[in-house]
Amino acid sequence: MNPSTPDAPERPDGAPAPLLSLEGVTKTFGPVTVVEDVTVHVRPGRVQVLLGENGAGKSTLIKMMSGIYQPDGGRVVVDGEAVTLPDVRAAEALGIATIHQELNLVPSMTVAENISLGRMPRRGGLLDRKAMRDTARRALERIGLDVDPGHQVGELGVARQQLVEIAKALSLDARILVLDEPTAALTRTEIDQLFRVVRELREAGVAMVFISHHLDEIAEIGDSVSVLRDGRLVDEVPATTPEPELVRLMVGRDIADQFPRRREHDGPDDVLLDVRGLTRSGVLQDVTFQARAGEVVGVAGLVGAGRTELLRSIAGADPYDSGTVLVEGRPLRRKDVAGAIRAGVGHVPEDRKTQGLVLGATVAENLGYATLRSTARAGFVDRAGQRSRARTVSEQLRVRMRDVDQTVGDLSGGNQQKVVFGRWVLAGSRVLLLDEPTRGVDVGARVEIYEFVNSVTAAGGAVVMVSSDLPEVLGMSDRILVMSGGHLAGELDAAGATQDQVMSLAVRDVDRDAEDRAEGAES
Amino acid sequence: MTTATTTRPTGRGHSRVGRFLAENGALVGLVVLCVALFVATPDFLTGNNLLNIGVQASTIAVLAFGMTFVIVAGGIDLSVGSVAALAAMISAWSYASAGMPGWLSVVAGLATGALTGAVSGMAVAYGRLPSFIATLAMLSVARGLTLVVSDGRPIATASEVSFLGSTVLGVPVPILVLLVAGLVASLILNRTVVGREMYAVGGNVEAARLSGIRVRRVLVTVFTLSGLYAGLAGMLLAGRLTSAQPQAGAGYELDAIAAVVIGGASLAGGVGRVSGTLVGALILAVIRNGLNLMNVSSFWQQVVIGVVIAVAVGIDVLRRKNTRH
Amino acid sequence: MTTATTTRPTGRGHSRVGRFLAENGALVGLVVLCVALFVATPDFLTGNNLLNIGVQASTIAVLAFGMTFVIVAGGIDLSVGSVAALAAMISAWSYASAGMPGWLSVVAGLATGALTGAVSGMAVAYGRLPSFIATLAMLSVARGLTLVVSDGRPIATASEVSFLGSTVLGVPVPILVLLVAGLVASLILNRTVVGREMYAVGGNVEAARLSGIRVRRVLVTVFTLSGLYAGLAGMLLAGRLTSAQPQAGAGYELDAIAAVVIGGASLAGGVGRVSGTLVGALILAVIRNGLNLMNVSSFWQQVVIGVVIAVAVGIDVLRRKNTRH
Amino acid sequence: ACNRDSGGTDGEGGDGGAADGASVTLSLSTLNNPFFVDVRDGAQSAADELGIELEVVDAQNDSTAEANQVANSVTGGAEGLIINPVDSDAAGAGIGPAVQADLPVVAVDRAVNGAEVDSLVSSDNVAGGKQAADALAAAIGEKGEVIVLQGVAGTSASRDRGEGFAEGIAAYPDIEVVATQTANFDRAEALDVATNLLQSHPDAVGVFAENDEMALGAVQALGDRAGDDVAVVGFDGTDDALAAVQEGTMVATIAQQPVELGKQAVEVMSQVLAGESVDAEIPVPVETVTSDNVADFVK
Ligand SMILES: Nc1ncnc2c1ncn2[C@@H]1O[C@H](COP(=O)(O)OP(=O)(O)OP(=O)(O)O)[C@@H](O)[C@H]1O
Ligand SMILES: Nc1ncnc2c1ncn2[C@@H]1O[C@H](COP(=O)(O)OP(=O)(O)OP(=O)(O)O)[C@@H](O)[C@H]1O
Ligand SMILES: O[C@@H]1[C@H](O)[C@H](O)CO[C@H]1O
Ligand SMILES: [Mg+2]
Ligand SMILES: [Mg+2]
Repeated sequence: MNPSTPDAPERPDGAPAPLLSLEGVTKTFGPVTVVEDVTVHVRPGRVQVLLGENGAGKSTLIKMMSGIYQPDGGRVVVDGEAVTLPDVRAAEALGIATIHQELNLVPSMTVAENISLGRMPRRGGLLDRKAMRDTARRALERIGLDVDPGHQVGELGVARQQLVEIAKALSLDARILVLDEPTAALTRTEIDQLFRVVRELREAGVAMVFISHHLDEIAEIGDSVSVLRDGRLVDEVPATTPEPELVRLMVGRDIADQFPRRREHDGPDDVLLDVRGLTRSGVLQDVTFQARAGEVVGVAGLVGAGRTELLRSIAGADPYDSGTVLVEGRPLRRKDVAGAIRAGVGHVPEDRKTQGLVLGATVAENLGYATLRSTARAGFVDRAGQRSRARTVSEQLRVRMRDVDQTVGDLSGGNQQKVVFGRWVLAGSRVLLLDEPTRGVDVGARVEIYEFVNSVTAAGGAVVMVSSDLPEVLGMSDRILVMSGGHLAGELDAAGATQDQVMSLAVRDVDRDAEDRAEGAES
Repeated sequence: MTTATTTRPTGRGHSRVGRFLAENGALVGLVVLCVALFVATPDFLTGNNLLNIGVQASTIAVLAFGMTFVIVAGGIDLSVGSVAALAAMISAWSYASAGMPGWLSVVAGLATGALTGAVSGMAVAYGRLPSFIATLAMLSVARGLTLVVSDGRPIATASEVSFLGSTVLGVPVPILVLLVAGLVASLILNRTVVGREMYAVGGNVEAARLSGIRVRRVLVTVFTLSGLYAGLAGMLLAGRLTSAQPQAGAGYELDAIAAVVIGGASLAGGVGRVSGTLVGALILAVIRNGLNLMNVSSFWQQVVIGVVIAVAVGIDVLRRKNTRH
Repeated sequence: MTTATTTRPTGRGHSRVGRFLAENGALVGLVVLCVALFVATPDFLTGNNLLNIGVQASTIAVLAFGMTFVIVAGGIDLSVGSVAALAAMISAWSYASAGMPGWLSVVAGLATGALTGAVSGMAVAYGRLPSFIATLAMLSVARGLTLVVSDGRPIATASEVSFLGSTVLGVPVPILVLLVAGLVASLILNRTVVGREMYAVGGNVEAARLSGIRVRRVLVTVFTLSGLYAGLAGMLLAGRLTSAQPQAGAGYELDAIAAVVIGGASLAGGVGRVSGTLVGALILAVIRNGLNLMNVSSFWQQVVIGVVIAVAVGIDVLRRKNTRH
Repeated sequence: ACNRDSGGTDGEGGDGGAADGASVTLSLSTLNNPFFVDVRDGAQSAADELGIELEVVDAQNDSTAEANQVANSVTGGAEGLIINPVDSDAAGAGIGPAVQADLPVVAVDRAVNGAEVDSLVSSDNVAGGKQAADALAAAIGEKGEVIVLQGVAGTSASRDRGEGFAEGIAAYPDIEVVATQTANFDRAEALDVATNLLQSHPDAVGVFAENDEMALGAVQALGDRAGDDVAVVGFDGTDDALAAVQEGTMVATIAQQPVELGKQAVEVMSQVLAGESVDAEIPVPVETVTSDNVADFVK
């Protein structure tokens, strides 16, 4: 396959000469070649999009731009000269800043410190805290994040952490900004804010690389798209290319329907999950809802609305002050994950890396954790059974991996996400609680996950799906609950609901909520 | 440990042998050490001396097997040396002073170990103490109780205990005990549900919890097993000396932890194997044996021991780095 | 540590006092302990005895200050006790045998500490040894060298060193040294860039690296500082006894680590404060002092020390849990 | 100090002439060793007899801990200090607070260097080492290879006994010390070290261990060979060692009289408190115990 990308720095359409180019780069890990002979140019005032399935090699590629990996073949060219980037500092010295796909913050440190990490200001040999706070405040303002720079990062939700990460990269004032799936954890509001900043930077002549699995974002913010498949460059096309065409380039086939929701369950629509008056001081207020057999209940809301807390409370991961959770009519004990699992609840948490997976363990192990005990004989693990079931499930979910003995931490993000899902397939969960289930998952894999959701409801299960991706909520839910400030602000029938309707419910109580928080901080 | 994240074993070996080596890197260090000693002193490679080494490794190895559970689950157990002493002392006391039959005194010793382990485990799991603190406290408490029970004097053990120090058909019993204890530990870690749960808890406690693993129960199990193994090590020590010593096992905790870490486990949790731990314990025993055989001055011995430990682990680190790319 | 993730300090205290307490939880334990001792024995709360406690806490506190750097950065330093002994011995030897002037012998001692620390640091940073192994090796090497240099005998120190054990205007010099060492450590950790980088390396080494922090340089700094502080502690030890002892500081590493952890640091790294460490060291000194004053039998003392350590940390854990909701 | 309130009137007991009710601290280097447990027992029984309140502290072989404990007991109102130094040189500074407070100080088992004490009740470790050399030489016919097991490096007991032994054994030209290794005064360690040394020196005919614990470890290592092929000499005269001498597995132990040491130390302290003058040095003899005289020592 010969990439059709022009290697010439100047293009006939008048595109400016690239600030940074990867020329024919190759990267191997042990026996596997994950990037092969790929050329990408990053030009000032342009947003170069990298598109590809999970594991296509996008992150690997950008890590060669930011000094984390060195190419095994080919070269990195900056300002027309071949360079080596032995470490992150070297890349930063050339004006390259990167927002990595996985969060790279120090949870125990403050927002301000994280933003200045690696280049804290000094005065008279000592740390200049004031300058650091000022830098942070400016960076946060720019991205529109309203948190105290002295706040500990670990206490923020994933979305806010992502924004801190973005603020950090922006504060570098880089010439070349690399963004690896920055929008995966964000809701529309924050995405708008981010894109506003990206446009400003484009005006200012910054060269950018942007990765996202949300195809609509590509046309919105990108200029040109490099499409990768299996580590090779398939084509470079303008960002205005229609979505179906992009999908075809990327997965090598057509995907007819991005949200293939089918409600096929024809049994009785019993209430499977019954949540009554769930309350946790300051987080959840009197949340009551039901999910019936065959139904997907979507939960939308702004960042910090309490959606994650709701799912965690139901799943037994967090305690609550009052309320009841019943599964098939039987109450669950508070804060008892194992009990919830036995009752048929499966929980895909918000962040696979910190809550979903044991990264150092194998795919088979990770798939089997929830069923380890139930399939055991006299306390001994059913090893052969667990492995063959793991194989079946990973095939079913099309997890891309060498074999089930591969370390899960070495899989691409989307494939990791599928492994977390697979755990509940194995457990045969009837009630699935999904928190941002397709964060960082490519279009193809996303459809596979949706099909899995369909099969769960077809078999008479119920799914509660929290997502910040509104098209997903609208496209895959049968019914939508909107949360705001810890309580249910309203309910919509998915058919015919619009993004605007959801948003207006979601922001309805936000002002009041902000006031509450301000009061809380004073007491 | 800060470096742990970068040195996670990859297990990328392709052949079976390659894989075994990749997973038991310290073995290379052990072999290098043995060859060096064989060259340095002919006494080293005699059948008799190899048996000696086995016997001398047995106490630390058994402690380290127990420690492997704890470290795999992400904790640390500083109390093992003291618990070994307490178990031996309670056993000897229950035989000599409380008039228990010999076999029951063995049970009493093992039970003492398991019980103290369980107490540490509960302090960690339910009392939420860092395991370093809980077991440091137990180190002090168990040693104090040993002294209280014994009034600071050795007590002779039952013949059933002394049997553990004897030789049967030319094979020293401590070596048999070591092998059985190692096999059982390996079986628990690799084949049982709770064993796999230990890896999950040590690898990512939050993911383990959200998968329905009862983390606290796993923690209690882990420390109870460590205590039980410490009890067994105590019986070995007492058996070899035919008496329970009040100061027995003092400082052994560092040796036991070292054996586990030399064997490739990470103090960050989630990684570790019984076979590695055995190699670690053998490395320690071989160094000491070799230095004795070579009659290195006892002052310099400590210097050499330190250097050899660093080099043995260093070989492993280097080897891993090289197989990476 | 498995529990570390669940007990991350929240720092949600609202008032200044609340915040201080939230950040120095062990202080509550210390206060409870002091009140209990005051009730139990009137000798406890005399000015003289409080000075005693200060002096007695000084060595462990200084070692623990140095250890705080290492633990904050996610490592552990087992060598501090031995390094203290080596530093004191080199200092005494360079005065007594090599004829160095007294003040220079002090410098020699401190330099010895820093140098051994740097060696451990390089083994960790560049040799990629787990810090447990690198510093366990150094524990052994430094003790061995101490014995070699001294030939196993104590050596008298220079009067400049003995000054460190004396009293000036009614205030014992060790207490002054403790205060200055603590202030400097606190300044480094809170106010310097490298100090904050230590937290970053311990909190998330990958994030630190990706942010362009020179992780290896930070690690070397951290162990060098720990060595320097160990050297200082060695001079204090020698000063108080007017001689460098070959077995000085043996086993102090566990006390120093305990002080840091009691003070609220996590062995997982990224968390820890000098003020907490000081409280931890004082708790240890107060327990021992109190038990002496109350004439508790020395066997039971060890039992009580263990229980008190567990309870002191337990109070902190409980308190944190309660302020959470 | 614990019964101070019930004691009532004896606050100034020091100058009252009678030691009765006086509170005295006994600071021991360690109690993890039967030898010092015996010292304590001897001291305790003498104290009980004389009506002295004896406060026992254990420095766990740490000179600094010892200094701390001395300071604490001075604060706690002790009227006299009996010290068994961890290290003789370090104790000079360590007893500073007691000296400043004008407390009478008696050293037991090991001397205090660099400070004046009222009396030293001790056995002579250097002389004991020489005696051990003689006993061992006699047992092996004054010729052959011998092995030495050292105590904790850097402790005065190990130093002095080692010195005495080396001096003593030098008088026998046909005896060769083929290996000197430490087993840290510990029985278990001695078992391993002796096993290893016997591996590399199969012809060794004698073992000198710097204490009985290590000697018993060596006996264990020798198994049937103990006493028959290889002569083991220990130091201390602990119960277990005396039993071993009786059984013939050890040929000799240099018996200190720990109970006697403790007892005499308290008696001397009581005399000082009563204002009587005492001898600066009170030697408690060390005796070579062999099968000939072991019966006199076994309780
Ligand atoms: N350190 C590594 N060791 C071995 N294999 C690796 C390593 N890092 C990445 N890979 C493999 O390289 C391939 C490309 O990974 P990469 O992270 O670049 O994918 P990606 O395109 O960013 O995917 P995603 O959209 O899921 O983020 C994957 O198959 C992955 O498993
Ligand atoms: N800035 C903040 N400071 C402290 N607590 C906050 C802050 N923002 C949110 N919270 C708490 O977190 C709760 C909900 O967080 P949660 O993560 O469950 O929300 P979410 O809707 O899932 O949003 P996210 O997208 O962040 O996951 C809020 O109700 C609030 O109590
Ligand atoms: O005299 C004692 C004993 O011999 C003991 O075994 C070690 O320390 C010495 O001081
Ligand atoms: Mg990626
Ligand atoms: Mg959420």
